[in-house]
Amino acid sequence: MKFWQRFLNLDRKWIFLGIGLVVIIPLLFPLRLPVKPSKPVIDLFNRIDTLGVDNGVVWVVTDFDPGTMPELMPMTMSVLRHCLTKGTPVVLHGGLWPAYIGMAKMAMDNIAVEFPDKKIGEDYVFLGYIPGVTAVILAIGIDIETTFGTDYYGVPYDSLPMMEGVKNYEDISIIVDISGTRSPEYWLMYGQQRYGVDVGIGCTAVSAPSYYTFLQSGQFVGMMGGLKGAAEYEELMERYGYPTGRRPATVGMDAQSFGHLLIVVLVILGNIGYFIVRRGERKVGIERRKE
Amino acid sequence: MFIRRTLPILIAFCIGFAMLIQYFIPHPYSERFYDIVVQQWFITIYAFMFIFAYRSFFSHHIRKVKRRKTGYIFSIIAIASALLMAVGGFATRRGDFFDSLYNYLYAPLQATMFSLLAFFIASAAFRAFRARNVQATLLLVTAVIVMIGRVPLGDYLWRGMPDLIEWIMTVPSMAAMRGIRIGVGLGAVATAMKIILGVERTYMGGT
Amino acid sequence: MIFLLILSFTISAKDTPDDAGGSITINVYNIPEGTEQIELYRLTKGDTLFEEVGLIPIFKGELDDATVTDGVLYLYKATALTPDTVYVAEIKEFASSSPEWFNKSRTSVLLFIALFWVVILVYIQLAKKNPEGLFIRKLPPLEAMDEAVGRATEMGKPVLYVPGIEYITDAGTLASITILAKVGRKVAEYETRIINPHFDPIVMTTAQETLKNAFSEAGRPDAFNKDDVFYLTSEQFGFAAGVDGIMLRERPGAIFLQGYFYAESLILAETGYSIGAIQIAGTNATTQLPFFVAACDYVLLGEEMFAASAYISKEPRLLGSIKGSDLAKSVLLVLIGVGVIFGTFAAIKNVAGNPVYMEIFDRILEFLARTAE
Amino acid sequence: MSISTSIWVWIAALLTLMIYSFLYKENPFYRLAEHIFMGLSIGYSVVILWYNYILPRIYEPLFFPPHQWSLIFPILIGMMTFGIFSEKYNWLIKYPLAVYVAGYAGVQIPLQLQTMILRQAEASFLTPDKFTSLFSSFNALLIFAGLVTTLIYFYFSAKREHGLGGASQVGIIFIMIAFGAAFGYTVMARISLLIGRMQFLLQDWLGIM
Repeated sequence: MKFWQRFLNLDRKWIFLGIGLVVIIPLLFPLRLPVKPSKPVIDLFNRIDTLGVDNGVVWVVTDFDPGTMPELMPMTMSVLRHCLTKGTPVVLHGGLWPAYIGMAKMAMDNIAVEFPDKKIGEDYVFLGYIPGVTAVILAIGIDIETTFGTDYYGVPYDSLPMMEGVKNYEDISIIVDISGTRSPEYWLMYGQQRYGVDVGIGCTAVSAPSYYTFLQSGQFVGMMGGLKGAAEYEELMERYGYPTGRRPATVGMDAQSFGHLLIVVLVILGNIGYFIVRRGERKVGIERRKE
Repeated sequence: MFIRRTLPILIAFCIGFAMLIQYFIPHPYSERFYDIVVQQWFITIYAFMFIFAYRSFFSHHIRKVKRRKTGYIFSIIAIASALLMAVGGFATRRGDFFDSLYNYLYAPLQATMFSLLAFFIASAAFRAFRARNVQATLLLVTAVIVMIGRVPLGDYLWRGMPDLIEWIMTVPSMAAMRGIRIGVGLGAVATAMKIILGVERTYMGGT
Repeated sequence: MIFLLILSFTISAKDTPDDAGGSITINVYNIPEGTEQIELYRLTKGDTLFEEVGLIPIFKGELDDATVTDGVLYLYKATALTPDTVYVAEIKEFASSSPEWFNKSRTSVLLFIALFWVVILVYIQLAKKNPEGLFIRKLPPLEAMDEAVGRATEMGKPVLYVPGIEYITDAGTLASITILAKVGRKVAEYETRIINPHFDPIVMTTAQETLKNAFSEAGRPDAFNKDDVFYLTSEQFGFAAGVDGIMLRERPGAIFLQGYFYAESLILAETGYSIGAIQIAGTNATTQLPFFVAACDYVLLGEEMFAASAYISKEPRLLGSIKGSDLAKSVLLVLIGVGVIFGTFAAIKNVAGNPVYMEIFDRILEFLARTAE
Repeated sequence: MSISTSIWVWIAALLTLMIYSFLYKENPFYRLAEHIFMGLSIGYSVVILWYNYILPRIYEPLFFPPHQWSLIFPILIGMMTFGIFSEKYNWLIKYPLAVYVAGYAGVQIPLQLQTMILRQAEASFLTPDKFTSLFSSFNALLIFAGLVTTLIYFYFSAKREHGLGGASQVGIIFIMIAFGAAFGYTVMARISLLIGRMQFLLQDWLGIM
């Protein structure tokens, strides 16, 4: 019991060190545990994969900020790569809130480097932030040109060859909302419900559990949840021969596995210690709280 | 007394009721009204509340510097960083320099701050998450299953793991989430109604 | 199949219902087999030429022409192109658009709101007449609050009350302020000290008022120290670090984490646990509840927070709304229950192929679907 | 891959390490990084507020034709916020709060009612298509039981006796399973963030990955 008591009072720096190590070591020496795609991710991948050139544009939205970037940026990049390689026209929309445009800009800069022969305005388009949140979603259903006016760089909408004939949701094949916020619910309420456009999402692991309701009801086409979801999408990209960049999500999966394992072990050990110590205290008649 | 107490409540009633009724009137007048209130009024007032927060920030740090409180040097740094970002943004009209500040200072700092939680969650798992009763036990057991099952390791240990997780998420977990949502939703609607009726006045200082 | 072939390709146009005007809904029926695209044309009254409007999606057979002007009369024509034939359909009478003053598709929502409202008002009146008459069940976390304050007093330690990091607009923050009043009264009674750090200046001023009143009600206005209610910072992690610091320095005997929390919930709950304080948490942030349940002694789960604030204050307005919510829940349960009965019924009858039951069932589903729209 | 030569990457890496130094203990480097972050976020929001709200929504409509003079109203109401700085006039803040809080309350009621309540209830009806197989029937019934008992758990105006008590006991089981799942997912998200930062340090900065 003494041992356990001391063990429970272990300085938390050791735990911090442990977490640091189980994350760093697998990153340096990967095991490459296989990633098995789950149904929501497969559904989303297939939906985008079966799109032709003239099925309408894919509309990718970056509703996240640096706080959730590690989970959501790999998803954004995968979907963009998927579309560009296939030749499906893709629009990147810099989010419904002002703070998220920086993330879209970052993704755009990466794309420019990775796909030097794809032309902005012809193969892909970058639309900036427009205030209004739900009003913007509604406005896209009426007329995209009057809603945005220009692209992020100030090029007038009618000078963007790719957007010729793209008027409203009729010309959008799917909205892919990559989000660290409640925005998927807004796209659902105002875009999907009202205009019938398909919506697929990428979200953080924190919000994934609450979106299963909408997946089950078929309101979302598919979903990538957290870094695992991003890794599953990368896995599918790889299987079908698409470029995957450095596969940041897949590379992180081993670290994710071992990180979880350590936390599970900590929960179990902590509870074993707790019960042993508590039983001991009961015997001696000490009340736990006044220790 | 009237302008201090009664009038704000009257205004709250009028605007709240109007915004509610607006939802049921599709006529352009009603839509125009909605546009003006949401796009002009709300956003303008919202902007002022921001200004209020800025003032709190600057006055807090300036006071520290003036009084030479311990660590006032950090307050100088905070003010300087704020000015750097703001000036950088305005001077370059959100150009490359502003982008770089965002990409290489702001973004890494925010992401790192959040990632500290990974360490704290581990420490909390060890020190504070206890199966102190049946409920907490159930929570911890489910959490352990999900933690192992949602990563490739789980799939590696047992092939049925991913399906089990999908089942937990789509059946028992979803059912309860739905119930909680309905409850919280009803609570929010009831609170909103009380605000409009002026029976809930806590937000005005309880008077 | 044969029937379909002899039915001819037709078109209809009507003012789009429940809208702000400026739109006419066009439907096409009996789309010929093999149709590749359907084009829609429009003739404005007084003009001579048809102008092209756009393509009608084949799978929907419906298009809202949102480019019309209210009050102007239009004639519509649609052409369905198959590889070998062009089918043409035209409407007989002119159509026009106009805005509506009431959205009929939302009637049931309006009814629901009106009923809910009336129920709450009625219950508030009932509660005013007889506050003891409305029963609200006991909530263990609430019972534990007095005990926690008492325990802190015994140990000669202060009480820490964290009101979350949302603004005053949040229902959870409002409930937290009411709970603060209760805790404040107990603290004043026991003559101990309450520390109350804040994230938002406006919530802070409200809390100051509330605590001042609570101390007066307990008959100890002099014991209230305004400096113990203070603004910390509006930066999430800065706030968490600041509160952590307070916990480690002041070693409170009881910690109340009541309000809306985000990711910092875990940091606060863990530090609180590590200093051995009794922790009573409550939040309407469902994503943070798991951490509180795992690390705190008592937790008010989501809606329980609202109920708790009603229970404490025994105020008619709060009691009334809890009763109202409960009644709404009962109604929903009945609705879902009816859905189940009919669903099961329909499932059985569907197999037997009884169209009458299916009809009833479809009607109900339709109504509910409309309600939810 | 080798160590980065970009000054920006070095700055980002050093700031990251400064934040992590907090794990050892509170120290001046952490406080430096923390205060830089606090300052930057204020500065960033000033820029964003200006370019996205004030410039297009307030400044331009007010000072350029066609002038929207009606904007003066909300500006005056907004300015009442400053009343809070004075002991005597702090009641002024009730006006902007009344407009903002009550206005939002009005907007929120129908939306909450539809998405959070009615639609969720509707999705829970047992329709024939949910009984296609033995397993799906079982699931449908389980979801139904979970929803009903959860709702009963949050029923406050009756004593927990007889059936109600039992039902809410079952309800709390479902609730705790949902919390457990959410807990697991949140752990996952936090670890992912750490992985992201480590990837940055090992890959973009040190180039050893």
